[in-house]
Amino acid sequence: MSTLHTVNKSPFATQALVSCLNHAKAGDAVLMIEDGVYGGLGGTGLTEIMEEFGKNVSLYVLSPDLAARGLDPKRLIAGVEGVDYPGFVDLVAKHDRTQSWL
Amino acid sequence: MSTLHTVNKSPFATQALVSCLNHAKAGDAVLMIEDGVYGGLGGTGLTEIMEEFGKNVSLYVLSPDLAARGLDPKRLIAGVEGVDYPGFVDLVAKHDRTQSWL
Amino acid sequence: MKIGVLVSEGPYTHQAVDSAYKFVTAAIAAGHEVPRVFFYHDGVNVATRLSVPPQDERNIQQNWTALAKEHNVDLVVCIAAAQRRGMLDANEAERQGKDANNIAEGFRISGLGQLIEMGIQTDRLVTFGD
Amino acid sequence: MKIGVLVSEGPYTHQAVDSAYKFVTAAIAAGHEVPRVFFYHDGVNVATRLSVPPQDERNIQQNWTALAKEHNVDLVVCIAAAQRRGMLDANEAERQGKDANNIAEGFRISGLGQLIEMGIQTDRLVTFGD
Amino acid sequence: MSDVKKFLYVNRRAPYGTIYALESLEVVLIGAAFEQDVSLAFLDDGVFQLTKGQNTDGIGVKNFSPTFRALGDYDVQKLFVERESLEERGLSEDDLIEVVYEDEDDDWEEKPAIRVISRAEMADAMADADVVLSF
Amino acid sequence: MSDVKKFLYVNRRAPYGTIYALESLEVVLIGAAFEQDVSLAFLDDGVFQLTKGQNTDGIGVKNFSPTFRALGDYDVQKLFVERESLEERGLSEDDLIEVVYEDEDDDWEEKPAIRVISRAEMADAMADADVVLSF
Repeated sequence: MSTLHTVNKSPFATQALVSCLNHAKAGDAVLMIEDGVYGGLGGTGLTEIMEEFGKNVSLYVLSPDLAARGLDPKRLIAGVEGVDYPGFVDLVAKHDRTQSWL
Repeated sequence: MSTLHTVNKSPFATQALVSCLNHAKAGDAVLMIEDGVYGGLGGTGLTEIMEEFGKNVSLYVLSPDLAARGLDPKRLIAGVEGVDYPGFVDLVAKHDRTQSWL
Repeated sequence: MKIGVLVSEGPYTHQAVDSAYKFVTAAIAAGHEVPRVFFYHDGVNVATRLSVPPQDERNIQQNWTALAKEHNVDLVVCIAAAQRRGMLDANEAERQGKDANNIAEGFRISGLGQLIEMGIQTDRLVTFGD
Repeated sequence: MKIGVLVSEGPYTHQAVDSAYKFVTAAIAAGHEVPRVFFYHDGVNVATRLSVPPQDERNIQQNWTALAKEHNVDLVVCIAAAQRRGMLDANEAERQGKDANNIAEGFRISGLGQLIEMGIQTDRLVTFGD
Repeated sequence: MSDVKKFLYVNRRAPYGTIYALESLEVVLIGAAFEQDVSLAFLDDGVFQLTKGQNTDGIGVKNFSPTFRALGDYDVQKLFVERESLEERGLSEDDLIEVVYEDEDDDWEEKPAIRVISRAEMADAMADADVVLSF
Repeated sequence: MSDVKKFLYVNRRAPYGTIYALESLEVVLIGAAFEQDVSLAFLDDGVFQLTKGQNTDGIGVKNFSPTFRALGDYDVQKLFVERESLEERGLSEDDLIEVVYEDEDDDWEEKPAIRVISRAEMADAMADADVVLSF
C-alpha cells in the first residue's frame, strides 16, 4: 500500500511541499505539478533536503509544466524524474490512493 | 515618506510576511489582516524575528480579524498593536502609499 | 480502472482545471474510465456558458462540454457552491426567482452527495485545486 | 482624502472582498472619498446578480450595490477579466452573441484604463486580493 | 473492496481568510449520511479552524465554528489534530473547542472526538485512508 | 501632486500556475498609454516570469512570455529584478529573456530594460513609487 502525493505550489512561496514530504512514507511517490515543479530545481536552498527525502520517496515532476516554465530538465535535482500526462495517469493507477497538497 | 504594508496570509503557510518585512523600511508600518493576523502570535518560531523587525517597523493586526479567529489579544507579541477598521483607514491616510503583499 | 476527479478552482485564474482536463484526457486514452468530474468551490465557475476568452486562448468550458459528450463523462456542479457564486441552470433560476441562467450544456447541478458517491464508486480520486 | 480600492478576488471564496467592503465603509464614515472600486481578476465575479447565498450569510453583491447607491461609488468591472470569466452586461451579451447576462445593478463594465485613471486621480490606492 | 470505505478529510487551511474550511465542513455533514468510515485531519494552518472563542461579528462573515460541535450528532467520531502543527503555532489542546460523541459500544458515554496525535501518527492516518479529500 | 505619477507593478508570483502574471502584464500594456512613469518589479517567484525558453504546448495554456519582449515598444524601460530572489532559486541573469528599449536621449540606442538589483535597492524602488499595484 502506497500513496501518490501531488504538490502544485512553489516551495519558495508556500509550505505545501515541505508538509507533504514530512508526511510521506517510504515507498510513496511525490509528483510536482504546475508551480510545484520548481521544487525539483537543483542549486537552491531546498536541494539538500529534497535529496535527503529522495532516498525514501520517489520524486517526479510533470514535464509539460517544467517546459512551460522554461526550465531545462538538466536543472533537476539528481533522482527527480520527469513524467508526461500518461505517466501521471500511470502513477495514479500504481499507487493505492492520491493525496493532493493544495 | 513612508509606506503602509498589508499582509493577508498566514506566515505559517506562505512567505508573504517575511518578504514584506525584508522590504519594509524604517518608519514603515505593517498591518496584518485576514489570515495575516497569525503573524502577530507570540510563542511561535517567528516571534523572535518579528520582535527584531518591530524595532524599526510599526506592527499592527486588524482586531476584528483576530477576534474572528478566536485569538486573545494577550497572545500578541509585545509591541504589536491592534487596530479596528477606522484605525486601518487612518493608517492608509497617514502613510504615503499602501502596498499589499498578496 | 475507475478514476474520479475533483476540480476545486475556477477557469483561467488557476491552472488546476487545465491540469484536470489534460489528466482526464490522458486517463481515458490509457483505457481508464472517468465516470464523473465533480466541480466544487470556485470550480463551479468552469460551467458558465457566458465566458468569452480571447480568440488565441483555449475555451475551457467548451473543451469540457466536448469531452463529456465524446466520452460520456458526468460533469457535476455542486449546487451549494454554485448558489453562492451565481451559477444556475434554468430550473434553479426559476426556483430562485432569478431572471437568467448561465450553466453550459454538458454540466448538471447536483448535491455534494455526488462527490461522496464518486469517492465510493471509483478506485481512485484525484483532486485539482489551489 | 481620495482613496481608490482594487478588489482582486471573487466573493465568498476569499475574504478579500469582505475586507474591502468593511474598509470602504469605514473610509467613507471617516469623511474620506472613495470615488471608485475596481474589480479585477476573479474580483469581477462579485458583480453577478445571480448568486443565492444561504439565508444566514451576507449577500456580498447586494451590499456593494447598496453602498454604491448610497455613497455614489463607481463600481467598475474590468471587461477583459470579465469576458474570460463569463460576466456580461446586456450590451456585452448582445455584442458577443450570448443569450443571457448577469451583471448586477450598480456595477458597470469598462476597461483597465479605469484602474490606471483611479491610480492617477486618487491620493491612495489599496488592494484587497489573495 | 469492502462496502465501507475510509474517508479522510484533510484540512490544512485557516478559517475565514478563504472558504475552504467551511465548504470542507459542508462535505463532511453531507457525507455523514453515507455510512462510511469518516475521519477528519487538521494539520498545518488547519488546526486554527478549531480554536475556541471565534467571534466574527466584526468581519461580517458567518461564524461556522459551532458547527464542529455538532459533528458528534452526525456520528463523526475522529478529529485528528497534529501536535507539531499546534506547537509551531504556539497553541495547545486547551485552546481548542470541545467536540464529543456518544459511544454506542460503551453505554452511550460522551467521549472526546478530538484526538491530538503526532506527525508520524498523522502520516499513518493518511496512509490508512481509502479516499483522501483535501481542502 | 505632479502630473506624472510613478507606477510600480509588483510581480511576486510564478507564471501559468495562476493568471496573475498574465493579467498584470495586461494592465501594464494598457497603462503604457497614460504616459506615467512606469516600473515593473520582479521578486520572489515573480522572477520566474522572465525565464527563457518557455514552451506551453504541453499544458494547453497560452505562452505570454514573448509579450515581455514587446514592452520596449510600449516605452516601458524599467524591469527591476531582485538578485537575491534569483539566487535563492538557482537562477542568474543569463537565464532571463532579453528585453530592450530604444533610448531617445541617446540616439535611439537599444538598451537592456531588465536591471538586476539588490533587495535593498528593490526596497528603495518600492519606497519611491506613488502607486503600487500588486499582482
